[in-house]
Amino acid sequence: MTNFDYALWIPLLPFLSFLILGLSANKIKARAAGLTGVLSLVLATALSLLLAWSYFGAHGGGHEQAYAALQPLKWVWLRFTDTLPFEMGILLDPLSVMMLVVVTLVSLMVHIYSLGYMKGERGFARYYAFLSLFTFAMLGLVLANNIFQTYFFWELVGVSSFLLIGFYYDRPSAVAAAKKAFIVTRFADLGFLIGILILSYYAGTFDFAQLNAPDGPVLSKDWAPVFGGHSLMFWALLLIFMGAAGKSAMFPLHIWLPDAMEGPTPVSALIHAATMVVAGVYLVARLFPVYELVDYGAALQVVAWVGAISALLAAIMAMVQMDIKRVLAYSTMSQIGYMMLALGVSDGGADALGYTASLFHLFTHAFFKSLLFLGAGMIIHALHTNDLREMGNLRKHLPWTHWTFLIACLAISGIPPFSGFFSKDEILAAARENHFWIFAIGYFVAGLTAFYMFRLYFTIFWGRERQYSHKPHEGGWNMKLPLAFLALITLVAGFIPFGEFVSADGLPHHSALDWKLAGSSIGIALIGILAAMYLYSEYKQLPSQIARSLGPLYRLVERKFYIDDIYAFVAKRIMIDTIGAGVAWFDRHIVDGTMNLIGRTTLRLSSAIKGVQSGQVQHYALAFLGGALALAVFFFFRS
Amino acid sequence: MDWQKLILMRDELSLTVLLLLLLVLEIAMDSRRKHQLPTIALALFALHTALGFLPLASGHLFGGMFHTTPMLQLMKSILNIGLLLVLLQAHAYVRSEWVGRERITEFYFLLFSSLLGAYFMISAGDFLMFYLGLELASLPVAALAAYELSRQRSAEAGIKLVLSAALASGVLLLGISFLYATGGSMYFEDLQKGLSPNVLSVLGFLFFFSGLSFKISLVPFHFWTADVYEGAPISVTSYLSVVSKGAAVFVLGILLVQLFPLYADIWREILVVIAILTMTLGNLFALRQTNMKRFLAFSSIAQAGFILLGLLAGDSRGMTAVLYFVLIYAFSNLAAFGVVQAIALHTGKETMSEYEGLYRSNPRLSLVMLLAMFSLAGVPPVAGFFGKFFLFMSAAGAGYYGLVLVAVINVVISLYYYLLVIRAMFLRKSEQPIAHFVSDLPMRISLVLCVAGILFLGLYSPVYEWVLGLVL
Amino acid sequence: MIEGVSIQEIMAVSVILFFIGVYGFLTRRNLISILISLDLLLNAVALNMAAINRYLHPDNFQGHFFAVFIIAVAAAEVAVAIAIIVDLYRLIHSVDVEEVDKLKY
Amino acid sequence: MDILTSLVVVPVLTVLALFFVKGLRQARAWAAIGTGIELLLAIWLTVWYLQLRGAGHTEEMLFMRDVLWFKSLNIHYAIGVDGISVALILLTAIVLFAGVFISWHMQELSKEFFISLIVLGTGVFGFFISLDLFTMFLFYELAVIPMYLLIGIWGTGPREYAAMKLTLMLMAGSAFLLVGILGLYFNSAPGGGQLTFNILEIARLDLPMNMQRFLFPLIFMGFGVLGALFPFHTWSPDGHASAPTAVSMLHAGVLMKLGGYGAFRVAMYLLPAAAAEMSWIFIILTAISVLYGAFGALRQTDLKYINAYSSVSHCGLVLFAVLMLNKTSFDGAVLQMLSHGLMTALFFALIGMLYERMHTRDIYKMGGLMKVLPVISSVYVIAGLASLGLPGLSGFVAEMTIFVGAFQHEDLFYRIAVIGSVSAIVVTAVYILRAVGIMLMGPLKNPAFADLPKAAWQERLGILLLLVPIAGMGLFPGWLSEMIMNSLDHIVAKF
Amino acid sequence: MERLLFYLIAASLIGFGLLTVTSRRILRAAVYLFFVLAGMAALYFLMGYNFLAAVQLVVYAGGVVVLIVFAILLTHGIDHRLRLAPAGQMLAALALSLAGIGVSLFAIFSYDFPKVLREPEVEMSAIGQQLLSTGKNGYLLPFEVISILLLAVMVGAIVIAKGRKMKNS
Repeated sequence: MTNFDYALWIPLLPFLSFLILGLSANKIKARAAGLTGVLSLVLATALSLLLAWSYFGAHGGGHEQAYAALQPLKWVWLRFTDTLPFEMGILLDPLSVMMLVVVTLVSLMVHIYSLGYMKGERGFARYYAFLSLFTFAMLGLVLANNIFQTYFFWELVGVSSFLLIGFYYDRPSAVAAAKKAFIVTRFADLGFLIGILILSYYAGTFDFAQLNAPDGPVLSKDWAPVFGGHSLMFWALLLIFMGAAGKSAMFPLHIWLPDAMEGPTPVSALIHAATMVVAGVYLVARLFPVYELVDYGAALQVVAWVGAISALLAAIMAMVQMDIKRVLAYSTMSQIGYMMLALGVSDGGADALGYTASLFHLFTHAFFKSLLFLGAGMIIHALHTNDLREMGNLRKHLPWTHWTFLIACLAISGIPPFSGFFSKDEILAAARENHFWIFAIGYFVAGLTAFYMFRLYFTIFWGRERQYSHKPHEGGWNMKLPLAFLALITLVAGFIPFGEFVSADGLPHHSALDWKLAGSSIGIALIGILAAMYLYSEYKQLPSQIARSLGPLYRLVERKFYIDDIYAFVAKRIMIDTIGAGVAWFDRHIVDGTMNLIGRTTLRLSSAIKGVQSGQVQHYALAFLGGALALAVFFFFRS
Repeated sequence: MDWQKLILMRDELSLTVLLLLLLVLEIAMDSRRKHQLPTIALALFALHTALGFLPLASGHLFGGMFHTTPMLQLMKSILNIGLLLVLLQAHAYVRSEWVGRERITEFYFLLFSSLLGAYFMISAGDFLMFYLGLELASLPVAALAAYELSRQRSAEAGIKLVLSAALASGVLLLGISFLYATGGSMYFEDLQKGLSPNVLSVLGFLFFFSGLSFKISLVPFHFWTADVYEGAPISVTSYLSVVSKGAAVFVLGILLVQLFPLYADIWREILVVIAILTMTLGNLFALRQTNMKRFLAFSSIAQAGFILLGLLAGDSRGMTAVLYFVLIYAFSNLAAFGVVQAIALHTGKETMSEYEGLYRSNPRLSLVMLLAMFSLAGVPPVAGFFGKFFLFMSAAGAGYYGLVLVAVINVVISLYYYLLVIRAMFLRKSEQPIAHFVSDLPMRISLVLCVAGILFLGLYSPVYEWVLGLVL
Repeated sequence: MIEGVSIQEIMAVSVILFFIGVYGFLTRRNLISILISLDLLLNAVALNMAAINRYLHPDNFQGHFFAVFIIAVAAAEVAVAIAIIVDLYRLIHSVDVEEVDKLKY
Repeated sequence: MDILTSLVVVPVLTVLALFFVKGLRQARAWAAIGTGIELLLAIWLTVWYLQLRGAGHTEEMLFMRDVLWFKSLNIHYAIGVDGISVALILLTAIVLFAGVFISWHMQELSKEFFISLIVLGTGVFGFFISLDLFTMFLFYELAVIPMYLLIGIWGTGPREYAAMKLTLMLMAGSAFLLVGILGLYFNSAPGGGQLTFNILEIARLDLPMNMQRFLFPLIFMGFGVLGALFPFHTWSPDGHASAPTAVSMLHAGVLMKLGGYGAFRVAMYLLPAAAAEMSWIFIILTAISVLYGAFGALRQTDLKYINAYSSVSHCGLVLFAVLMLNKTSFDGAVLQMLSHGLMTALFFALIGMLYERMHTRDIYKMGGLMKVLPVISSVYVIAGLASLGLPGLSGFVAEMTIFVGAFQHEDLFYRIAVIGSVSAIVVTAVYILRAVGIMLMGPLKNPAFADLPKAAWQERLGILLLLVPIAGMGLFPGWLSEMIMNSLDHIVAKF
Repeated sequence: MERLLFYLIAASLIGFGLLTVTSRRILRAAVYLFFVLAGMAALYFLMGYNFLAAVQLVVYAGGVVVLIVFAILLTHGIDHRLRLAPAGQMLAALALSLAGIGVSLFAIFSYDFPKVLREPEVEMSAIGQQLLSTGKNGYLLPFEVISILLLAVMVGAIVIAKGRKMKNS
């Protein structure tokens, strides 16, 4: 058995980097700061690759036995009760190891890329500090061996996301976006927390291993329905999924994600494309046995539908966006919807194809989506704008970007042999087996994806040449290198026999492509691409004409289905302006008013009775005798 | 009669000697040296006070008309301390134009004879002695209240006091006559055996109680208090609020337990009602006062209401609480009056708003006032807290939790107006603050004594144990 | 003891006198007439004391002496009161009780 | 002299020393020395305490000392500490010491200021070490009274009004308390024998139920007023808003803890049966406090009001946890007291610094301060994050312990109440971020604030004193929680 | 016979009492007071308390009334007519007095007084002896105390008077 204790250093290295950068408080030189960040990540990446190598390699090839879930480290961090301690620990299983690789790799790329992208920015050290903090938190989240630890890092991830979105804190839109991101996810986390409370109360443990164990406290019992025809466990899982949906920007908790694009683009690549936003998927996958078995997978149904709807809505919204990053953001949402959908359609069967497919997609998506974002970053870096309408015919100016971007677009559209094709195809296969309508949505979305991605691609790199204030040029090696690296992965990742490593039951599975399905999905992708090509490869009036002819429908989409407005209404009008102001008013006027009234009444009373002391000695005598006689009368009548 | 037993009357005799000595001095002394008289009187009285602390046996004299016990002795000592402080504070006042050189002796003479009256009232073994003590205690004070001849307010205070007091003693006497009719004796010892609750004796008791309540300023028998306190010279007001009231409280406590044990159900009920009325109305009246003397008058009314809580239980612990409280109250209240007097004497200012910014010009005086207010309000760690706490404790011990709650809420109300004084002195700043001044030595001594009392009487528990030991 | 007259009757007389005095105290507008009412009132009590002694407890003279002392004290009271009243008159040239209200509220 | 008594004596001596010094420089030097010694004592006490516990001392209280005070009434000066009091003493010492540095430039009546501040501290220390209800009550009021002067003299805004309101309401609370304490005393010897105020002795009794029913609400409400129990919390916003910085720190940070501690140590511990029976009423009230405070903070524009309402919410959570009657939630309550104490003190310190520089506390008049005052602003953000329960900072530890613990209650009603109060974390996030967003972020709103003085050394020191424990508690809560937990067995055993 | 006399005296007492408190000429009020006091002295005589009657006449009729008359003359014109109190105050006072009378009479008449059988004669010598005795029912101490009281009151009254003269001169 290999000793995996060094796994602790994987999250710890970025944390150290964060401490160094954070405590030096911007006094550190930019170059040193960047170096610290990158170096820590290089080490962490190396460690995690080593770990993955030895973990997966331990079994050798061709084995038929499950990967062991290891807990090399575990200590009680805070003892809630003797039976319910809050532990910190490391859980190594295929899922976490895979995530470890994804997170460190993408993070490393982003760290390197940022050296160029963020060069000369104010708060460069702060940026790297936050980036390190995020990486630490994400790694901690991935390695968590119990649900409370997950929650711990879940929140940390959220806050580092907040800090990074709000990195340009003097930009009001960035501040608003950061706030929105934090508050929406916080709201979702409320569900998560309550879910944890319910789950742990009935299960008596936080530990994933125990929760997922077939003979554990959750799965060995039949939970009687108590509410709405479902058991409490179901509701707990649903609440936990609420947290997952919030982090993963699932409908209807997705509204923060497009706005989060206010953060620096590398941040979007890392957090809002590759890693943090898939934490929800990761969480559901973590608790997959529970989701699968409690109430016969009823919660999983919800997951599937939420994923499907999110995928569809996001894809639709992505078609009309004019901000390059927003298109990518919606695309992210859509793809995560895919992943959720895939998890949701994993039926209780032995091979649970959807589970593997989902995580495979997570894996591939992380790379090509961060590639897309970094490419977008390159463009923004060159043009200083996000607006598609100010772009065009950039393929000559930005060749590296162009080619890598194209690779990524093809990958996401599901064109073989790029990685996205394989994972997406598995998802569709899984969905088809399970639920027709979900499959149909997935299939349709595949076409939409191809369409809007290539809309993006053609608009940027083809189309009309614009008046650029200065000639666009690409960044240095530190920006190009990550692009190249990610593109490389995108090219080859599809051929990884993912099912060999990651599967619902831990056993290796071999998945074969179903060429019938693959063919049709390639077909719809091609249709999408061609449509986009027709509309956008050269400048035409047609797209706007179509938009105009769709009228209200178009507006509906453009206004993001008015979901943001509903939220704004609830948050601003109801929470702050009605309840908040109401409570404030109530407190000032009723509660405080009552106290003041008591005080003032006493004083008034005092003023009112002062006159009794009239200065007339006879009045005093009257009172005196009256008092004496009153006493007498009182006792006469009483006895 | 065994004349050697007259030693039991040590304090009365000593004070009488003092009185006579004053008369002799008045006659014998050169009028140019009259200004030394206050010092002499003070020294003599200090001697007398010290004498009072010497142990003395219990016993009775004159066929039971006079009796003394260590507890009564202690009560007299407490009154002595009160008067001693008053004298210290009056030292500068009596030599001011308000009194005039040729009336100094009389001032002391009247104060001492009033104290003598209080002694007899406390030590009385029958109604006659009690009545005479009462009158001896109050009539000279009426003259003292009117002492500032050129001020209408002073005369007004005097006439109000004398008329009200006479009416009160009339009612009290009517009550005594009814009690006498049913109980068959004026001697407490015999009367107690003869008394049992019936229509006439209850009426007598109620009249008697009302008359005595007048002296303690219990609501609704309190109306004279504020006017008299305001109009009288401050020394006299101090005397009234501490010594007169203290004596009356003591007597009430003694008589309720010794003479009216069979009426306990009745007087408990009355005390509850009157205590609530007194505390509450005293407080309500005090809330909006601006004149410091008048303000302190109402405050002392409210304090009297609190004292009643100690009488309720009717046991030694309650009596101890009362004695202890009065002792503390004497120090606290006289500290307040001392400051008021010092300021009035130097600046003629008596209004609360004129005290604004006092701390910045006269920090020490303000600190004394602060302590006094805190002690009166019953805030730890000063003595007033302990005094009140033990009063409440004794009432709670007798089961009067509701009353205690009312009382403590009243403490909070009272805190409001005590804080008003502190607010004026500490929080506010003034355009024309009272200029810095230094009081005369006796005043400063008295204030130091008061502060020492306020600070240590509570914390130093042997005092309480000592009082308890004497009461038992 | 007065032949044929019960104690109740005498006490009734003195009580009535007492409250006549009270009435006077409460209604007269002049400090001196208030003082007169007070004397009425105190003497009524003295009468009561003496009568009770004579009728109910004739073994000794407690009530009788009490009455004597009440009379003496009442006289003293009058002396002090008159001194103050005269002083007040000198200050405000009035003995009207309504004028004596500078101290109030 | 034993170490606990010196905790009270050192401040008293400091006060005495302060009476004789002149000028700001001397005064603050002496205050710093006195409170510094106090802090060292508190640390020493903590270490020593842990050593003793480690060495197997399992008594309920350590460092016990009992001096008969009023013999005939059986009033003792009885002191002793367990893990809970040790933790709170440490908190008090930290906040007090930091408070001195935050008030470094107290120009007006500086000597008097430090005297009052330290008198307040004396009361708090005395309260936490008391095992005798009488002394406890004495110290309780001693801690409250200086507030009047502190707010009244050195406060801002409607200071006289606020000071008066605060003092009167707190004193009114102690009125109920007093009656409750007397009730305990007179029922402390059911079989005859000597009445006592001693907490440990009363705890051994099984008081009759009807008496408990009568006393519990009195005592709980009495302490609840100081613990900002709805609807008796209204002294808090005005009081905090008007108080000078160090006073707000000490008051919200420490003094309000007296309420929670007292409610726990006296009401719950001594009257367990009534507590169990009547807790639902107060659960409702405290749950309202939690949500109400949070919602109340949403719309405030004055920083201090935001923080005051936030304190209502957080302190409500303390009482809420106390009522949940199990070990974990008790532990959480104490942790929350510590956590809230530290971070609210930090908040007020920062607000004070901001106010000193800008002479406004209106968040709408600020904006973009992050650029101008990076240290203060960053720390403000951290404090805010601690307040909304970010993991790695103290708030998370405390809140999670409370939620998990409270949720262990068997009764469904209580668990639903927990869910209700958990919801406050969202609202907390909203008001914290709102303030941060408006005040610190965005472009600089007022050009006059472009070059405000940076944080001075004493300010940084004050901040650091509070920030380090916040982070320390957030990262390594284990030992603290264990220390508290170990002291809870006796109390939990009563339920 | 005595009974008739008593009723006569009682009636005059009450009558003159009423006149005392209602007469609008103050000097007359003083005179009516004198009549009341004299009536009381008569009752004392009837009861056999001659000493008391004598004291009453000497101290009161002789001293106090004269003092009052002097005071009246000092402060009023001879034919000064008093104003009436406000009606409300009169009414209240009347009600209060009647209530007081009612309550007291109720108590007196509902109380069952014991019948005293033995009725010793009042001996002047016994009174004298008791006045100076120190034992039970001895009145030496009160006698001494009242002398101090009178002394104090005299001092008080004089001091006020003396001061006034000083100021005037």
